[in-house]
Amino acid sequence: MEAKESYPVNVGAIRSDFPILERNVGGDTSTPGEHDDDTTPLVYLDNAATSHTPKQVVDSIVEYYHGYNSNVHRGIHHLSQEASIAYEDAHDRVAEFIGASGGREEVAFTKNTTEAMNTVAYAWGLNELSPDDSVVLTEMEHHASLVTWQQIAKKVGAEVRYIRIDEDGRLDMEHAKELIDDSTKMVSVVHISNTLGTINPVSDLADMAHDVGAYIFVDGAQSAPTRPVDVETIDADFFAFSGHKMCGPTGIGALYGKRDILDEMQPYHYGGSMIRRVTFDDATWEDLPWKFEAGTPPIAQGIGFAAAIDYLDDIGMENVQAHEELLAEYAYDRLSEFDDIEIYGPPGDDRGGLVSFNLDGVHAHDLSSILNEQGVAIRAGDHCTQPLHDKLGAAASTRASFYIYNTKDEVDALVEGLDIARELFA
Amino acid sequence: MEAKESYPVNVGAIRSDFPILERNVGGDTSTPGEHDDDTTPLVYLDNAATSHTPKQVVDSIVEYYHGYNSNVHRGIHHLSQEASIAYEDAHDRVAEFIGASGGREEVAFTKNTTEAMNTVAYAWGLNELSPDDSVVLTEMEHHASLVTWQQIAKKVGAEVRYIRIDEDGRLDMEHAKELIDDSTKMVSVVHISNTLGTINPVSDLADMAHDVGAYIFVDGAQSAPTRPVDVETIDADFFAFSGHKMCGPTGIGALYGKRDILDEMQPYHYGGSMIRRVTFDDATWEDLPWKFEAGTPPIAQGIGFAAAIDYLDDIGMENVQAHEELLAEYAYDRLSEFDDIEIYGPPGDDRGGLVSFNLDGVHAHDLSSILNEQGVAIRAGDHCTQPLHDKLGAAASTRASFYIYNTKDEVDALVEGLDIARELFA
Amino acid sequence: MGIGSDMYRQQILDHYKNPRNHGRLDSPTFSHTGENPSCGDTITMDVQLADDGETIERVAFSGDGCAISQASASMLTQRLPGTTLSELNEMDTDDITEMLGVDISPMRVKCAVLARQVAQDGAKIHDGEIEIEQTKTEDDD
Amino acid sequence: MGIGSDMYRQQILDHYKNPRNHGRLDSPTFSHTGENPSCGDTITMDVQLADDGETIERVAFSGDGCAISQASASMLTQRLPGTTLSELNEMDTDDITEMLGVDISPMRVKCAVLARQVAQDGAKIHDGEIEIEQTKTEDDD
Ligand SMILES: Cc1ncc(COP(=O)(O)O)c(C=O)c1O
Ligand SMILES: Cc1ncc(COP(=O)(O)O)c(C=O)c1O
Repeated sequence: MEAKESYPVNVGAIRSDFPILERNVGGDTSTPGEHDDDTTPLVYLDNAATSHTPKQVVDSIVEYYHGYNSNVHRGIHHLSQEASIAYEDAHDRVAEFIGASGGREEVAFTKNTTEAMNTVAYAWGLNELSPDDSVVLTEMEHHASLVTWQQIAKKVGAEVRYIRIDEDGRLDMEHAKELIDDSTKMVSVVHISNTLGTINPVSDLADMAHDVGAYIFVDGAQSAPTRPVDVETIDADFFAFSGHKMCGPTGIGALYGKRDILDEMQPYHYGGSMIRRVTFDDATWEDLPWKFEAGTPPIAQGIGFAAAIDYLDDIGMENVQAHEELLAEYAYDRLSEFDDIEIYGPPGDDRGGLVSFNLDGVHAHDLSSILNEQGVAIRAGDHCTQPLHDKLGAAASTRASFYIYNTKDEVDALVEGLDIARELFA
Repeated sequence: MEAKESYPVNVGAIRSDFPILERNVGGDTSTPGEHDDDTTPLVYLDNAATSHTPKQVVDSIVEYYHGYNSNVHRGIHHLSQEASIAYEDAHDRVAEFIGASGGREEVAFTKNTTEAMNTVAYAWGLNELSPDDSVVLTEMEHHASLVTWQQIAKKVGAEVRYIRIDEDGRLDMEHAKELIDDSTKMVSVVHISNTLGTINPVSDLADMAHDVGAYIFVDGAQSAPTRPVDVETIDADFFAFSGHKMCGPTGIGALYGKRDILDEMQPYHYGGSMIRRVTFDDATWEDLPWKFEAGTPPIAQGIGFAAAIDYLDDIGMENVQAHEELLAEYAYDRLSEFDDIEIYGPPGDDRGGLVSFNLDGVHAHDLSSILNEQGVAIRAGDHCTQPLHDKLGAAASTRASFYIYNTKDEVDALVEGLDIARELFA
Repeated sequence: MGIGSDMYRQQILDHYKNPRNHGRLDSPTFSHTGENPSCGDTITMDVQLADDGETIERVAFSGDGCAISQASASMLTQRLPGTTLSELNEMDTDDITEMLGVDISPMRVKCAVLARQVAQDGAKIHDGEIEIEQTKTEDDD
Repeated sequence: MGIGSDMYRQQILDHYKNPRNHGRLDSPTFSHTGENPSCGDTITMDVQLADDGETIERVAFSGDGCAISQASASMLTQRLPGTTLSELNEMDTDDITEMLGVDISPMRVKCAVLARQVAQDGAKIHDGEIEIEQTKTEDDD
């Protein structure tokens, strides 16, 4: 699919960096990697679940394994020096990307956003929360945040409160003001909802949290990949995101924390690399961020993560954002043409690059299957926001989500696919 | 380096699968991946820290990213089907490799061995251990096990006991009998010591643990890569190992647990993929093993892990073991020729494929630097067994560790490098 | 590929739009409910046995969910009468695929087999073989 | 490459084998100890100031560890006398590399700078600028 129009990013050039976009789908799926019987061109609109990985990033991983693979930290030999430098520098690169002036000391690598959330919930929450405390979430939290704080709160007997959403899927900020009070020790909010596309006023929420002496954890899984983020402008105490949603490898994510907070926080996972001195009786901990990275870390993945950030920064995060906004608005407008479609979340000109909806009379899973048969890859389900779906009165929804390589033509392919579903289910 | 002799494995053919073994070292290390100024052939003897990664495994990762990259579970579209099948099948492949007849339900993927250990320590230990209980470790535990159980025991007030080692670095099994008693709820032992090379009688220890109703966790980080392992023959309740030490990618490891035990165990990390139903008030959990894999898992790494196991099984784990034993014995014998070398651990004909030692009058870090200048990559330090080193009376030691691509010539290169250190420090 | 769908052939859509034996039986020998958590599909199967206590006489279903799960339940209510409980228990995924007459993509197999699983579990509970409250479809069915 | 070592030149080995000013001072103006946990190197620096309270008069060191850390400490005890505390505080890693006269590989820089860091921290504690018990070398020194 060639980009015939002009976009904020050079879609044609970008697409040529992603070999997977050239493939066809539709054949037998039981032999991954064998595509001979696939004949339908792929239209990939499942980027909020995971983005694809450009050659540049894959090459950086190959270069690592075939060029300087080694365990890191403390190794004196040549390969270990090269791997250590690359892996440690990757932390600085990630810190720079989100505006963390403390550099690597403020960025611990995790497996994904979910692990970052659990790290803070266990290392801070389990130790610091008590029965009189409250944790404030939103009704649109991803399970990574919702279930984690819910369960940790259960363990310590703390209360969980949910900031309501209004009809447009925006946070009710009056309700937020009511909920965030002196009992509140943590406010954990999603920056951009992966279901509604809502962009939350995290900076205002940070002020509200700080006014009562609480921390704010901003779930950046959908924001860091899609727009410029500055954690210090937000004044986030914690911020987390995943490599695989932003051109990076699977198996890597980042936990940002303000240095003073991370410094005081207990470590979480125990093992090699995170200790300073160990005796049979006790142990002391390494400096930041290594205190939070026990065992052999995801070295190749950390290096690939930095390569992904280089790739995105070359395009420019402002341009990525503009492209996301353009496609979100276009998709929103096209889907709004039909009376039999219910779209969730705010209007097209004020949302992240995704649109969740339902087509009357067609279950989301059926719709996804039918679209799949047209080559259109979208997600159907609860998108890890079951309580939100309960509230929306939908067991599931269909979500199209966009990234730098998507085009309006692909949105059109989605809209045309809906017609086929309508005909079948008429 | 050509293999001139005959070995239990085809070293020449194997080496050609590992492009990194062709590289030189010795130049500036600050630009990883640029090797123009490197002129000294690499002799890589740091395999206990991490092994190298053959083309076949790297190719499987490239094939994933460029061919069928997608988020897994629940995705209905074609790419997600392919990725899900490959990722889930990888669990079965790992289960088969260690003789887990329960298949994927008994194998959860983790980031590494350390995370596997922490998962059990938090999910089981924190919930089940109480002040009257004891956890029995050995003096040769890796920090992954030693620090983890030590700190979890501190949190719950349980006692930690260490099985003594004898002069040869073997476990004192009489002492084990004394320590493992009715208070014991967990016995966590390293299968093969990464410092001493000792191969522990884990099956006997499993019997002792089971006799008092305790579980046994076998740390297989050094055994699974180097010999056939059957968790059911051992009768291990838990078993853990890392992909990166056995031709696999970084960022992936496996936690094996008997199905009944995993079934009863509480989940650990909360988030997507591990839940069944979530409301604002509570949540229920997915089936095994997904209950223990929260968030987007290390998909490419899991697939690469299975490819690494295919690679090793093609060679044959009996042959891998024979090769390890041959090189360990050869290295032990060669190093024993010198009076100024102290070797730690059991004799050469009864150990895993590694030898730790110290050269009189030369600090391990200096020795490692000097060997590095000859291209010989060995590890110097405490190898994540500080308390053991304290007991050995050595702040650090030098460790040479072997894998399928190593040769006797490379052991000779190490021994010759020692002469240079002797001359310098004479 | 007709109107663009392999999986949604006329027969499936017909059963989805006009489900057979939909509702509840007045006096079923046993009933059982199950869900497919990942899709949100739910199915309740009511089964009435003949006097021999072994031959299935009538089946009805109720529930909610995607076309595959509901059509599969509808077809099953037509297919089961006349068979015995032990024949029901022997039905596997292939039998369901055959009944549906289409290839079910791997991620939708759970939907397709839910009704069968519910019927089988209901029969096993009836026979006292297992004790569960609800059925859910498993991955490796 | 001489006898095969870039880093272990004669001067370094000489200082390691025959450390200068090794031991303790009788009445140091201040003493401080530090370690490099990853190597197990430890260094104690004793510093005696002139009457101006600013100029370093004598320095001695004791400790244990690798050749790089011990040689660096030995050289520093010769280098510091005559300089002022503020000059000491301005010394950076390049000054140490220059003093050692060899390129220090990245993973060994911690060893090389330990003695300087101990002396600097000792001076800062003496001046009441910081309060720490022990120095440890940091990665990003
Ligand atoms: C015996 C042993 N246990 C545990 C580990 C930890 O493995 P990882 O760093 O992959 O978590 C290692 C490797 O360093 C090891 O050798
Ligand atoms: C808003 C949000 N938070 C958290 C996550 C969890 O990310 P991961 O699965 O990479 O841990 C996701 C992605 O699924 C998300 O969209």
